[in-house]
Amino acid sequence: MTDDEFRLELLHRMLFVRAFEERCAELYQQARIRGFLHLYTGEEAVAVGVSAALRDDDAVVATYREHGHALVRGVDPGAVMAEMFGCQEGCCRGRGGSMHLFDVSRRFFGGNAIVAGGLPIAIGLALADHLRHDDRVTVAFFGEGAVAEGEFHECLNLAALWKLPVLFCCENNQYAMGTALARSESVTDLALKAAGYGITAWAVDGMDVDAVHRAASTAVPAIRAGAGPAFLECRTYRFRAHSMYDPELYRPKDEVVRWRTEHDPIDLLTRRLQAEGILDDASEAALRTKADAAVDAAVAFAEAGTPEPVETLTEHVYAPTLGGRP
Amino acid sequence: MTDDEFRLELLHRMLFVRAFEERCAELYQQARIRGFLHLYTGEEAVAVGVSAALRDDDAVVATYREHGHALVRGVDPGAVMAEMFGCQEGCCRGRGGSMHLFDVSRRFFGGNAIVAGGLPIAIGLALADHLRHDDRVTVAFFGEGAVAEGEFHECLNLAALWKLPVLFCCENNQYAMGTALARSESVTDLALKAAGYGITAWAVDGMDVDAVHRAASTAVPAIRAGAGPAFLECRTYRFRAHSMYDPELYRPKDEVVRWRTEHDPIDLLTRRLQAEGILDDASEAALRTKADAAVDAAVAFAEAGTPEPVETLTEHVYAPTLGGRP
Amino acid sequence: MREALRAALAGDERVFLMGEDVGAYGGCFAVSKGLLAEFGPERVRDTPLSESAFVGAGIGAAMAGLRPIVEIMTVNFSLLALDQILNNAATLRHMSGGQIGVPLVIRMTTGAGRQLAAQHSHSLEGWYAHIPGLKVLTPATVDDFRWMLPTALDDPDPVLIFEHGGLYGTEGEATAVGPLPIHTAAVRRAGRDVTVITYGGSLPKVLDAAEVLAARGVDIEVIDLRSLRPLDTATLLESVARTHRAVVVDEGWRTGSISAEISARLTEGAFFELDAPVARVCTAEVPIPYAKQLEDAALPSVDKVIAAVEEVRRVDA
Amino acid sequence: MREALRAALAGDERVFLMGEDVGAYGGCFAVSKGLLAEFGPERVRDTPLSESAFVGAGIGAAMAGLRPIVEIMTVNFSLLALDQILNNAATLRHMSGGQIGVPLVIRMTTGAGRQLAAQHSHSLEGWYAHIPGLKVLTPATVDDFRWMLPTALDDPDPVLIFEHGGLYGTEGEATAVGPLPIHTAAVRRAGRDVTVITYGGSLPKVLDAAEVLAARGVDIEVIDLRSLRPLDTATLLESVARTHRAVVVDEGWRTGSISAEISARLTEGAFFELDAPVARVCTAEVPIPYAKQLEDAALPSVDKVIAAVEEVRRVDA
Ligand SMILES: Cc1ncc(C[n+]2csc(CCOP(=O)(O)OP(=O)(O)O)c2C)c(N)n1
Ligand SMILES: Cc1ncc(C[n+]2csc(CCOP(=O)(O)OP(=O)(O)O)c2C)c(N)n1
Ligand SMILES: [Mg+2]
Ligand SMILES: [Mg+2]
Repeated sequence: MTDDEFRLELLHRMLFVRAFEERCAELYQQARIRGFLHLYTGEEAVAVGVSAALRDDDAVVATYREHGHALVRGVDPGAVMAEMFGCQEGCCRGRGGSMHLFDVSRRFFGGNAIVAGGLPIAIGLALADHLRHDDRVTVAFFGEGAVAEGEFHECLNLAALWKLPVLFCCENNQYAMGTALARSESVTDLALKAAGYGITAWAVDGMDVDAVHRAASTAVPAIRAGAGPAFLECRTYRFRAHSMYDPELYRPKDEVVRWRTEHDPIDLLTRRLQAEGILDDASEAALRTKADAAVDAAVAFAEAGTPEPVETLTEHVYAPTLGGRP
Repeated sequence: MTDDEFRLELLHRMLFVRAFEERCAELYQQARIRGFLHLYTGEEAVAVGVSAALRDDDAVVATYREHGHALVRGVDPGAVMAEMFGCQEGCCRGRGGSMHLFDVSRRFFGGNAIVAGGLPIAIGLALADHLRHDDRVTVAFFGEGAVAEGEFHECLNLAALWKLPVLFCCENNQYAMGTALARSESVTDLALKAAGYGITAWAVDGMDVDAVHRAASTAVPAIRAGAGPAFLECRTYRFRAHSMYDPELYRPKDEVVRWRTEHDPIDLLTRRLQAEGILDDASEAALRTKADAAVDAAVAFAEAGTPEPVETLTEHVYAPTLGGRP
Repeated sequence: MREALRAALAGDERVFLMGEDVGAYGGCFAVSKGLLAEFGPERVRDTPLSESAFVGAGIGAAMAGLRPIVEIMTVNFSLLALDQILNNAATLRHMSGGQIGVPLVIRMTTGAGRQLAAQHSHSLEGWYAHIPGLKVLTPATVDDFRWMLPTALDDPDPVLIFEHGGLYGTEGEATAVGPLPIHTAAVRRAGRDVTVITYGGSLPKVLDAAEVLAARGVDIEVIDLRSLRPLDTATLLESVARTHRAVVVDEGWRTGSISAEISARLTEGAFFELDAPVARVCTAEVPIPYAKQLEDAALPSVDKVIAAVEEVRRVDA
Repeated sequence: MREALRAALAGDERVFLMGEDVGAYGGCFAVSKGLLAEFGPERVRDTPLSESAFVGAGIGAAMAGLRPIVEIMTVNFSLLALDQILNNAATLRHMSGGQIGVPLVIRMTTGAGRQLAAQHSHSLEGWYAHIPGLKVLTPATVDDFRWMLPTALDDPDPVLIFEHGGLYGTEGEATAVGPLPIHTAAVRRAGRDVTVITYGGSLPKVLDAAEVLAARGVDIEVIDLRSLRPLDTATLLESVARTHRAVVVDEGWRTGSISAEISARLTEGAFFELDAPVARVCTAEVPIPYAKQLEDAALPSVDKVIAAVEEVRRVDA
């Protein structure tokens, strides 16, 4: 892939994630998707930029706002949608839903709905690679809200102490539900926290996929080479409510409008690629059509799915082996 | 009290704590004291130096290694000893034992045996003062092992964010049970952790009671005046085993000998006061005798105590009020 | 609940509310909407995501004489604060030989039924009821949502209030006009044939089942436990002495649920009164699945309650 | 236990041991003494005081195909890791639709009886048995200490092993010569008159009581549960069908203890076989006090077991 093709692919992935999320919002209104739904709209550049720096055998751990991460990691979009429809064709047979997408074949390890709860798992995946002398990297995505959790600190320390191959990718979208960062951290420069553990840290514009990808492309190979963990703060913004229940009382409407109009990661890359002569209107339209078509296909796949049968309720609690009587 | 008298009093307190602890060790051998027993021998300068900077209405929260803190805080030595004898004259009626000394009248709030578990309580005591606009300070003592616990970080952040009147006093005796600091923290300069929260931090020689007292005397009034929390690392060493069960496989014998002979906080102050002409042999002997006599009195008080009656077992689980049927 | 919180804050200076997003966000279920504006950020205190620290801070503040209401957004996150709850809140009075009280109220949402999947659907109130030193309340009616809180705040010991997420939508005005006792179970429907014991989110299901059963000529007595610790065993025994049959309905996983404790107590206290073994309707022993059909199959339902009642009526001693 | 650990490390490269002071210190109860020298610091891995992170790391490493043995020094500190255990270890297989297994073994010391007071004397194994997705073992004999571990390590799901602190001093050689099943209860003493069900640290007390009772002509059957989850109900029912009377002895607090679950199951499964209600001998509902006389009074004892057996024999249906 040429560099130009690569960047067009980044754009396409962002368009696809955006289209997928917007469709999810519609399906939620129609009550086809239920439970909690946390959309990634506005933050696409983070997952897209970081993931593009990974190898297929690297591992990813994410949060409940993880559709984008799953999709760009290559989890089948139809299986993701079918999951949210509660179908047996879902990537987790309907048991996980929006917040708990998994695909071991893509080394995508969730989908964790406890804030900071995925971090120890990432540490463990990396510890396994370290013990087996595998040169794989594990990326843990988490929101800036997680930084206040004790677990975050325990994990940074463990990773640094044991020189584990982990990239801590903080998606600083400035709010944890309704809590602005300055109301949850005494020091809002998150890279300083990493420094307290001797971990190399970068802060990048998380709306600029090129910048995110550049930073990740610096960090990941170093981690792979044995330099120990790194910390990447991506400054971003969520364009939508925290979840579908949120009346957004905590931030001014015009702040959202400003971010949407001035800092949209898709607009930014589109304009840049146009300016660089890599993208024209026709090819942009083609990319959008392709993204929409992929979402249509995912929805069609899910629509055609079969609800996971009630008879399977007690399956997958324990492995079916060993003749154990649970 | 003149300055000289004050420093003689510091010496006396250290002697008293030392004598108390050594007697505890004997009583443990005789099975008069049971359970876990963690002695403070070697670390006396920390509790003595910090406590001397406090007002009577300030609050103290400590760990399971807290006899010294309780004693210098003014908890009755007889009641402490009786507690370890399981007597009704004990400061906690025999329910707490060595690890859980409390005396509300001295605002001594334990005695906490979960590493880092006392820190949130200290935050809460300070929050209460903050909400009531009381200019009291809460001191939380904890070992350097606690720094790895997530709770430590949550508490530093909360205290800094809310500008609470807390002094975090880290007793860095270099080992957490058998784990040397460098094997538990990726960055062993603990003051850096505090900086990550914007908390003012000092590191002092915890074997030098003058230095500890000076640092605390700077920190405490600032906290009292509303400057927010401070962090004081006292570098010290425990002369004895972690608890009475510890075979001490993890540190060389001569390391212990070196600390005992070269860095004993009592020797240090004794020599300094002698050099300054404040202490002569006779007055030193008098102080030691006084300390021993106080310990004798405490033991005698405990010996004369009555075992807490078995009939009271279910008391003090709930308050006896409200006519609730538990 | 909002009214209860407002009254508590207005009525006692020592009361303050603390938790994640209780202020600017208005509370996860809009429970504390408007309180920030009324009482200010010191007394309606948003916290960072630090469950252990802020629950522990509530303990410390209570020790110092304040009356904190700490909100843990949902029971699912309370595990992060469990050390503080079990090792501090529940033990301090005892360890200190009675010197220290912890007059703390901890509120949290509990329960399943909204397709929130395995990590967000726990029903652990019965589990918390295992811990000496705590009190565990489970309001199920508008009156209890409104009037248990002041009693809990008056209590000198830590009180945990578990509010079932499915009940926030309950319509209706409180009929009680003052603080309600928190140590007694309530008979929500008198009946002759079978005693059905439940609490919290399962109460509406049991009352619905009672209607269906009544139409079939089966008259069940419905007892709302209200408090899981202490458990008002006397009220249960009194009822079973009349009906001779009992079913316990709760949303916890079956093994080790509070229904096991109730079954054991009824056996201990009314063995010779019982005409059939005490039956349990609990949640299937699976992490709660997301898909609606699976979640419905996992949880207690009106049909399962009816079936259990019919079953205990079939057995005869 | 040390022999079990050494054999596990020697026999399978995927196995490693991780926890606080398992290495340089030699283990809190000298359990892992010598293993560091033999297997090195990568596989006998000392951790900082970060229970949540290192237990979670064990989960992650297990997901990746290793076979970690994580030691939480004592159950008392496991509360700090409970979120990882309940929300991750126990749910991952289910949430992922069966894609992920967590073949993790977590060992911890449990129990009271050594005057360690309220924060260091918990018996929470029965509480953990409430959680679907986990298995909970409670070895009580030399054989089980030696030979449950390999079976647990072979298990594709998370297994918690609770080792009672009072049992480390047990003398004797293992008589078994290979891995033992972990899902079955064992009859430790056959008897006719009353079934006494127990596990872990209470087993020696019950066996002592059996001697005293035998001298009085009362012949009790002693069942060692060995596993609290799954519970081998079949073995219990089979015994009760012969004796018609049962006593459950466990060191948990009475309300909500595993003995409540056993009582409920026996009632459900053997109601018409029982000549007396199932009795429970549990720990008093107090935080465990330090003083010896108080702690002794709080815990199950030989005398209390004897009294409970005599009591169930007095009752008659
Ligand atoms: C331990 C825990 N506490 C509280 C919650 C409820 N909650 C869900 S998301 C969220 C905000 C998290 O914010 P952040 O980490 O910044 O991620 P974002 O949602 O902004 O992507 C909260 C409080 C939770 N899921 N887990
Ligand atoms: C949460 C927790 N984990 C483990 C323990 C067991 N433990 C007791 S003391 C201790 C070492 C603590 O070291 P440090 O904080 O440095 O204090 P020190 O004993 O050196 O004074 C450990 C691991 C505990 N009490 N609490
Ligand atoms: Mg955020
Ligand atoms: Mg130390």
